[in-house]
Amino acid sequence: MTEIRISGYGGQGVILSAMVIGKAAALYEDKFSSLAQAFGPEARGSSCSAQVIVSDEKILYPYLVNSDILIAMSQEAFRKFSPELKAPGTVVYESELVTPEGLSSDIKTFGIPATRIAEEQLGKSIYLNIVMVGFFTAVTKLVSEDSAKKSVQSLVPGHTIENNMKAFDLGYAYGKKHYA
Amino acid sequence: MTEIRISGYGGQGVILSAMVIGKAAALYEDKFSSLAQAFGPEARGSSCSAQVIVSDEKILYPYLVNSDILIAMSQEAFRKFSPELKAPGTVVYESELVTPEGLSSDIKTFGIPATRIAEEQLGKSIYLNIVMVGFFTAVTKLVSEDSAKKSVQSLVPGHTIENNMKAFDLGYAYGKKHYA
Amino acid sequence: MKSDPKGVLTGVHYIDGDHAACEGALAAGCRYVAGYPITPSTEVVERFAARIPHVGGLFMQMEDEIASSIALQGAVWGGAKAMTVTSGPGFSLMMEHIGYAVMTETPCVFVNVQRGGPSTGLPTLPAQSDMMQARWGSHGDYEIIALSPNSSQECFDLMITAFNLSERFRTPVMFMMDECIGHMTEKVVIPKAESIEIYNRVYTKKKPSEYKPYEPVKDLIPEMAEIGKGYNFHVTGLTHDEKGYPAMNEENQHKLVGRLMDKIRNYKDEIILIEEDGIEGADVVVMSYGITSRIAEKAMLDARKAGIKVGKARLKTVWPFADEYVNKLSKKVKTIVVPELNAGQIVREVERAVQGNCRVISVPHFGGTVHKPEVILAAIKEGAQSGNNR
Amino acid sequence: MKSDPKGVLTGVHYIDGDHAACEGALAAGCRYVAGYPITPSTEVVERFAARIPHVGGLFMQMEDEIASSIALQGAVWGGAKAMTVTSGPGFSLMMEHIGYAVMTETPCVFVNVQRGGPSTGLPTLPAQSDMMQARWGSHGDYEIIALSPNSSQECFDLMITAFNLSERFRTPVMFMMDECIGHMTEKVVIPKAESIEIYNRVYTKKKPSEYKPYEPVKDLIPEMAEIGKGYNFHVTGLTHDEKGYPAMNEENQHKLVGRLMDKIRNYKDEIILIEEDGIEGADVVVMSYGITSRIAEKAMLDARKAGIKVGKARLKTVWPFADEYVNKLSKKVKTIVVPELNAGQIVREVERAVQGNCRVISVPHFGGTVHKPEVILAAIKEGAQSGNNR
Amino acid sequence: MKESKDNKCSSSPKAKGKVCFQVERCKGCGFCIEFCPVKVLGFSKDYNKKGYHFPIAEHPDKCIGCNMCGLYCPDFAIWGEKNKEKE
Amino acid sequence: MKESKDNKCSSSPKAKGKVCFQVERCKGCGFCIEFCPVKVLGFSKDYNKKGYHFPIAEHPDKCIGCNMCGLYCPDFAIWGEKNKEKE
Amino acid sequence: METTGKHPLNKYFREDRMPHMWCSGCGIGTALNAFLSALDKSGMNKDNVSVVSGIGCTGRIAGYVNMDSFHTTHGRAIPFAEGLKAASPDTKVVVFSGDGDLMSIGGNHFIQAGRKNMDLMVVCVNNLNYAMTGGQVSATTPKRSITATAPYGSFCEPFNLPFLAEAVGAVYVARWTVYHVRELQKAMSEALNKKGFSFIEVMSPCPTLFERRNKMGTALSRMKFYKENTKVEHGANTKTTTIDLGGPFTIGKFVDIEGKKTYLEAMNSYYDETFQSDDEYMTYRGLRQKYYEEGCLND
Amino acid sequence: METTGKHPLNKYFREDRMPHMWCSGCGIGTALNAFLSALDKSGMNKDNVSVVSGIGCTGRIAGYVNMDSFHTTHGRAIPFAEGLKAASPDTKVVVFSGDGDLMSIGGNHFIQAGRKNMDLMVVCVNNLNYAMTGGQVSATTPKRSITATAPYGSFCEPFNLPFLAEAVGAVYVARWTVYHVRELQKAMSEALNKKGFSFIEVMSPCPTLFERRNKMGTALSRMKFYKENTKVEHGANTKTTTIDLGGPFTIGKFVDIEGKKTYLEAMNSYYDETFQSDDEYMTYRGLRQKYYEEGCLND
Ligand SMILES: Cc1ncc(C[n+]2csc(CCOP(=O)(O)OP(=O)(O)O)c2C)c(N)n1
Ligand SMILES: Cc1ncc(C[n+]2csc(CCOP(=O)(O)OP(=O)(O)O)c2C)c(N)n1
Ligand code: SF4
Ligand code: SF4
Ligand code: SF4
Ligand code: SF4
Ligand code: SF4
Ligand code: SF4
Ligand SMILES: [Mg+2]
Ligand SMILES: [Mg+2]
Repeated sequence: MTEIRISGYGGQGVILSAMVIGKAAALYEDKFSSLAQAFGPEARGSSCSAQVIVSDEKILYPYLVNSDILIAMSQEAFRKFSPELKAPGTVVYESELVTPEGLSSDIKTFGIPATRIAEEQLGKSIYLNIVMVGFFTAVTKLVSEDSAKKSVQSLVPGHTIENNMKAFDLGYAYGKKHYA
Repeated sequence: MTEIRISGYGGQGVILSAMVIGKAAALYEDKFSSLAQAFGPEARGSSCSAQVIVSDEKILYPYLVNSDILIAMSQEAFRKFSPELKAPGTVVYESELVTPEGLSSDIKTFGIPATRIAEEQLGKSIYLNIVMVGFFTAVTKLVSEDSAKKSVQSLVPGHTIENNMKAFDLGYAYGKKHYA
Repeated sequence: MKSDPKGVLTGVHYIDGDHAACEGALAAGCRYVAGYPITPSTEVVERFAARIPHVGGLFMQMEDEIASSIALQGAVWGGAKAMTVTSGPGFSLMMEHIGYAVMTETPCVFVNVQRGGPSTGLPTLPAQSDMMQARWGSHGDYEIIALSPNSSQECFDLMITAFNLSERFRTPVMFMMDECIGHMTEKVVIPKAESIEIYNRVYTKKKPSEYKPYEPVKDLIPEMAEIGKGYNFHVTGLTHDEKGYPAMNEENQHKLVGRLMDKIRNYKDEIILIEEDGIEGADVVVMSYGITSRIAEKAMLDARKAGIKVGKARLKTVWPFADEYVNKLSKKVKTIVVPELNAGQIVREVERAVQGNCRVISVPHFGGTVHKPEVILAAIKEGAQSGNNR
Repeated sequence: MKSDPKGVLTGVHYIDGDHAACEGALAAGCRYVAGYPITPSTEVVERFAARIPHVGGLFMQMEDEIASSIALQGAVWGGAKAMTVTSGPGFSLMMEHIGYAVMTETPCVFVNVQRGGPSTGLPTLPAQSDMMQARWGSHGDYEIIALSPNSSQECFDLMITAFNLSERFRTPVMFMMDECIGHMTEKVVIPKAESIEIYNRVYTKKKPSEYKPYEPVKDLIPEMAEIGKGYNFHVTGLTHDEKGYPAMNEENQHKLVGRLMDKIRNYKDEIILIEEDGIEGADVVVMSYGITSRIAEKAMLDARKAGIKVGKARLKTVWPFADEYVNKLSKKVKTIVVPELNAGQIVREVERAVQGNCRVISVPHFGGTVHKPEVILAAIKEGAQSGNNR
Repeated sequence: MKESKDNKCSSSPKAKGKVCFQVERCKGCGFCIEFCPVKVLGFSKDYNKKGYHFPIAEHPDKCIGCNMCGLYCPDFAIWGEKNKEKE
Repeated sequence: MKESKDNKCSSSPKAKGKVCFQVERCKGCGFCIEFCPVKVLGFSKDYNKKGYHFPIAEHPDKCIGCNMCGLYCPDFAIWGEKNKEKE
Repeated sequence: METTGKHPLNKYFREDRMPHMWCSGCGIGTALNAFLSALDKSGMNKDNVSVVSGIGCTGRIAGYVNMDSFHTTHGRAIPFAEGLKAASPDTKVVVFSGDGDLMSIGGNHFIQAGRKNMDLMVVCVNNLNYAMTGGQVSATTPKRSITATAPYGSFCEPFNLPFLAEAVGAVYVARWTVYHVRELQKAMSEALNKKGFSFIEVMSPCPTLFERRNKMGTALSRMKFYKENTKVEHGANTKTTTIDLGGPFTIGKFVDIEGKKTYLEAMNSYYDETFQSDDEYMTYRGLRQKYYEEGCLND
Repeated sequence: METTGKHPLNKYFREDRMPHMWCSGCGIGTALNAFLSALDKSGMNKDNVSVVSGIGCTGRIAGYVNMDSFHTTHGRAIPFAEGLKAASPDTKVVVFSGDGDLMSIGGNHFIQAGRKNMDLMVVCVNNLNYAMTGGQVSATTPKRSITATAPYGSFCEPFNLPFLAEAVGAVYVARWTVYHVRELQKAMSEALNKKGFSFIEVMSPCPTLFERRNKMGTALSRMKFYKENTKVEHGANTKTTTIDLGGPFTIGKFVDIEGKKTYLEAMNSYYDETFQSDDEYMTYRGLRQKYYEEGCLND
């Protein structure tokens, strides 16, 4: 069982990234996966997070207890959620928004300037979440590239598929290049 | 225990007569008494009845089962409620509105033209109910004249006390005169 | 604290339960009623509307029961003792705000003069079929206090208890009458004001800076602050902390809801009122409440005449339910007979508490009138024969 | 009868319980929803609002939950299969009309995605604390059907069952989800329309002159008449006779309310759905429903690893309660453990049914999150040690 | 459905219309009597079973069958009909 | 009550007024900047702890202390004051 | 005297439930009479007309009409009717209820349904009090009126219903009294033929409670009062149609608007515009079985 | 830069609850700001002012003001406030809530309280949708607006709130936007000093939901929109104050009536007239302990 926390601030598309990962595992691989959102009206406009659990067995307990993987797209999110990481564990982070700090040594970290990549290569920072997912796929290998791409395709609006696929590829390639 | 049904049609002041009798027993004599009204929206504007139970012991069962006394101020009411009379029993009736019929022989009947008395002697037929109560008091002796009069006094609006007391006396005198 | 004589109609009266309940409320210090007419409860508010201008206070007929059930809480926070009055359909509409009163610990009284249900049912005829609703009708977990009078006199007396308990425990109290009691006229003795004990609201004497609106002070109960005195308190139906601020997480939920339930559960002994007769040595005990307890008593007396050892335990307090009491009882008797003017509601609680120790005979009745005493008598007889550990 | 393919989104999906419940309703033939937004149920109606123009039907956002809970019944009488969707506070507002649906035998579904209460409570966090309210929240006597799914998939599947039962028994069905199930995204497989069994409304084939709207025809259930076909039928929430006319007296009350309760009570076997595992030979059985049943299962698996003989009985149907089932069970096991996301609601029913035959351990939790599996595990362990006839 | 057998109509050969009664439905409000434009109606001395005085056609020959009585009656106890042959 | 320690004010000796900030409350909506009548304000390059760019006094000397910024701010993060001595 | 047939409206009410529950001289019967007469004249098939009532003396109307009829809960006739109409748009849905029901507890449903132009004919029998429960103050009770819950007289401004109805967008607004039987019948006919939210206020005596308490005499004297103290003013400014206790008031047809789309019409035209193909959106026609039968339900 | 004191309004809100929950650019904060500024200027003792809210983003206002404050249930702020005011007439009771809360679910309370001229100041933050629950259609959502439950656009007529408020008898009716901070503040001051049912509609962006879904840009661009697309017209006929999606609209003070008795004033004057002696009726002044203390409560 792998427990993943995806976090950032509102507007970064945190939930969608979580959906992509969860759906890839549940529908396009032979796995179980569940996704739970952290709700809370006090959270309006501030940090935002989702939990994905991927497992070979039926998932019974719906929430993440300790994360194996933390995807952090904001420093605040990193600060909030890094303490719940297991050791060994993994942090996948937006390298221009997050500076990982205070992690124990058996936690692997993978950074990518996803916002800039999205902005520079696709003209819109909103694709950062899918860049992150591509990167995540490459560095964690939790789901296959193929499954993840199918999942992206099924989840984004029709007219954005092309850009989102590109975003995924950019992130994936970045991961392969820097952390292969 | 004495069970009394007071009945007539809407506007005759059935409930008030019942109140007078019940209150006389409960407050001005050393008795228990309870009064229950028959409610029912289907009854709008048609016949109207109340039940008074007078007893030397605490009253537990709230409804009348079989009446010892029926006060009937309309033929419809008489027809409806005379079957529930015990034998021996008593009927006190408005003699110009009710013709007692089909009663077993051990039922005593006492009639008074209460409406006419009220109209002729007090100028208003609305006092018929208290005429009936006076009459009832005289012929049944269930409560004393004194108690009944106190009860009338306490229940009718201030400016009508005089006329109501007269009404009571008229009924009472009629009873004494015709059924002494 | 003694009652304010202005509201006390000292004397002997011949009035029905609805009227007596109104007088009880006035004697208890209730000076605000928000209500909406509904048979068979309307007489309570009609009398209040007629009486209150002379006593000093307000009756406000609202646009519906929802408005009534929240306006009364506004009035309480504004300084009044207050109640609302209704019957089945209106009671159903009040459910959301019973929860609000529980959550905000607003002392107040909800009167339900029960009639036949479900839905519009039998508007003018008696039932006792909202007893479980009184306990469970609002969403979420809570405990409630519910009292059930069985005479006009008790409509008066127990109403004072209802107000006192509501202030004592800062909780809404359900006053569960029925159409028969509400519309039955009997003698009611209203004592002098100085002999009526009133539990008055405990307003904090702390300074605003030291005051926390939801900090339990005594017996798990927080003190109220008077409006307009600079306490600047906050009241919310959200899960809140001791400051009264929204604090929406498991921890505060546990603390708050736990306390709200415990403040009643831990004081059951003080709250539960049971009228007993002939329990010692009884084979059968009839357990009932409200109008049905009178028929039950008649049946009991008849049964005794027939030589049966039968006692009564009448629940003046129906909620919180007397679990421990019933459990103890169940070890001493063969059978507990539970007649109710419903399909069998409180008997479920009895069964739960009895835990198989004795037999429980439910004597249900869907309402529209009261039980025939014979039916209860038959159950007593049956219970006397069989029973005990089955 | 098979499902109308228009409403069936055949395929494999990754959606949360709220969305799956919506798809279940569409697959069941629901074409009308009257609703009012409230967290955490809103997604159900949002999805319905988006889907229904394409499927053919209506979503009407009403001015409040009261309007929603009666508009849906209007729609049913107008020919639709319909539901309404809400959470705690809105559910409380719907109580009056749940009674109306019961009394008028209007088949429909009420969805409650439970959140923490009482009152506004914890709008975004899970609880299961409206379970008793689902049974007792409306005034008067009645029986109700309440189902509780424990996964996205089951939100879909069981919703179809809910609609089918509502039509089969002409009764409102409560679909009791919780925030956790409602907001948890999982794989959901939606089959082809032709493999989905639908129980369609039974409209009378009698001539108007022979038809009585409330005459029980089969299994105590009357047939409905289609609107506009000359039946000139009358529907009322008053106690009524077989013609549907107001008939307000004890006799009709007894007949009508008795039938309304019996039509559910007598068909418990058909209605009660329980998922069992490892009951035979178990010392301990964990009885739970909804989200809690998943935590309970985890605890059970852990307990089995520790060598404890423990089984599960998951209530997919919570109401009518499985009294007989539990009573039988209580004679075979040492302990029944009942974890719930509330202060202990259904455990009361278990205690009642158990009648002292075995030990019952309540594992309450006021909500805001789910149980820790360890807590349930501890109860299982305790139950395995002690127990049996105390 | 229970068919009332107590329907009666006025029948005056000279009249333009007739007025019909179902007296057991009547509650004696007097609307018909008051608002008959040609004052055909008056109260009976008798009571019906419910105890109400009901209307009777005191001047049946005046009736024009206008059905104003029928429109006013809250109890569906009276109605007017035009006499076909008279027109 | 937690006392914010992060209050800062502009202080330009020439200005008619000063503008004060409690930056940790700011959510970066830009209302103050846009609606300052004399365009005193601009966005900081920095983020506050919540991740928002907050306003700074780019032209403190222009400030007239009118408190329009204060009235617009939805977050009570800014306000203007007249400089007494200047009037 | 000759024995003859039936009351001409017999088929419109449930004969087996007669006599009805209303008091002697109660105006509700006359209001119902006007409605049934209008229906009779309209030539409509009554099987396609449904009556929806709330709770109250007036609310009992649903139980007397020999049509598909719904006696709902107090205050909720309108939302029930909205659902009914939505599922069965071919049915003419008539809401017939009291002032307390529609305008006190039901006020929100009234204004919201008006706003959305729900295709309902709403008839409010205004007897100035809550009669069924014994005559309490309602949202239409004039100031100074004595009622059971305002025993010394009401001191609140009542609603002026035609004004409120117009304000929330009703396409047809009229007020008549039960004295004005012909005009009332005509108004009912017009409303029966009107699409959208139409509203008729019927001023009606409640002699047993309101008139008695306020010493206004019998039902008959109240009818005469209506005759003498009303002024017909079609198209009157509804701001002026207030009612004072014992004072004269304005009656007539105040509003009659053409061409405003009903809720369902607005939805259909909006969606037809929004969605391109029938695949995406098929004009909504209702949910009665017959639509399915034509459609794809494998029934 | 010098370190200095506090925000001048600090004492009016609960500092320990800041920052508040509202999104960046949410207009609710500015509306609250205007209210607190007005209160500050009014010279009133804030201890004598209570704020009552329902549920919603706006409803959270009660939790932030440092006054006696009540966060009630959804739609029920007005009846709660009525009870509060009734028991404590010396308290200035301000209802501050959202369009969904006050005008959808709470519509009946609004019209009935207006009718009775309850002495309440009602402020409605109209962000054209139910924000708290994720942006669904409300009774004020303009036609064609996209919302969570009208994903293809709304096709229903919305309420024109100033018109409705006037129709039900409000003595003070104004509409401003959160762009119009000075005017809004002034309106709040006026309403704070007004007796009777006063109503202020505050048009406010909900950038997170309404503006985003309807592609109206940021909160700031919406503020500029308010600036450029509003026309101030005091005393405007409220029939003309409708709001279309993206269209210009009228703002200003529309109604300001003097001399209408509030509910309690009407009651007191009516009873003073009806009852002869103080024995029968003492002018009602409230139910707070102090009245008892002066009176006969043996406390
Ligand atoms: C929820 C609810 N509240 C109250 C009642 C009681 N009730 C029945 S009818 C009625 C008022 C009826 O008044 P109106 O609508 O004016 O009708 P009328 O009897 O005057 O024709 C009331 C308050 C009820 N049945 N349900
Ligand atoms: C009885 C009930 N129904 C529904 C809800 C859910 N709910 C909370 S706030 C809200 C709408 C808020 O809209 P509005 O009043 O416009 O306030 P905003 O959030 O837009 O400021 C709803 C429907 C609730 N809390 N209670
Ligand atoms: S109008 Fe009808 S009820 Fe009235 S008197 Fe004439 S026939 Fe009788
Ligand atoms: S039909 Fe016309 S004329 Fe004849 S009795 Fe009736 S109202 Fe009079
Ligand atoms: S108005 Fe307030 S929140 Fe917005 S940018 Fe300026 S200081 Fe920040
Ligand atoms: S006080 Fe006035 S001038 Fe100074 S920054 Fe603020 S808005 Fe600009
Ligand atoms: S009480 Fe009034 S409204 Fe009801 S039936 Fe009698 S007269 Fe008519
Ligand atoms: S969701 Fe909208 S109304 Fe709510 S805080 Fe955010 S911007 Fe404001
Ligand atoms: Mg009325
Ligand atoms: Mg809003």
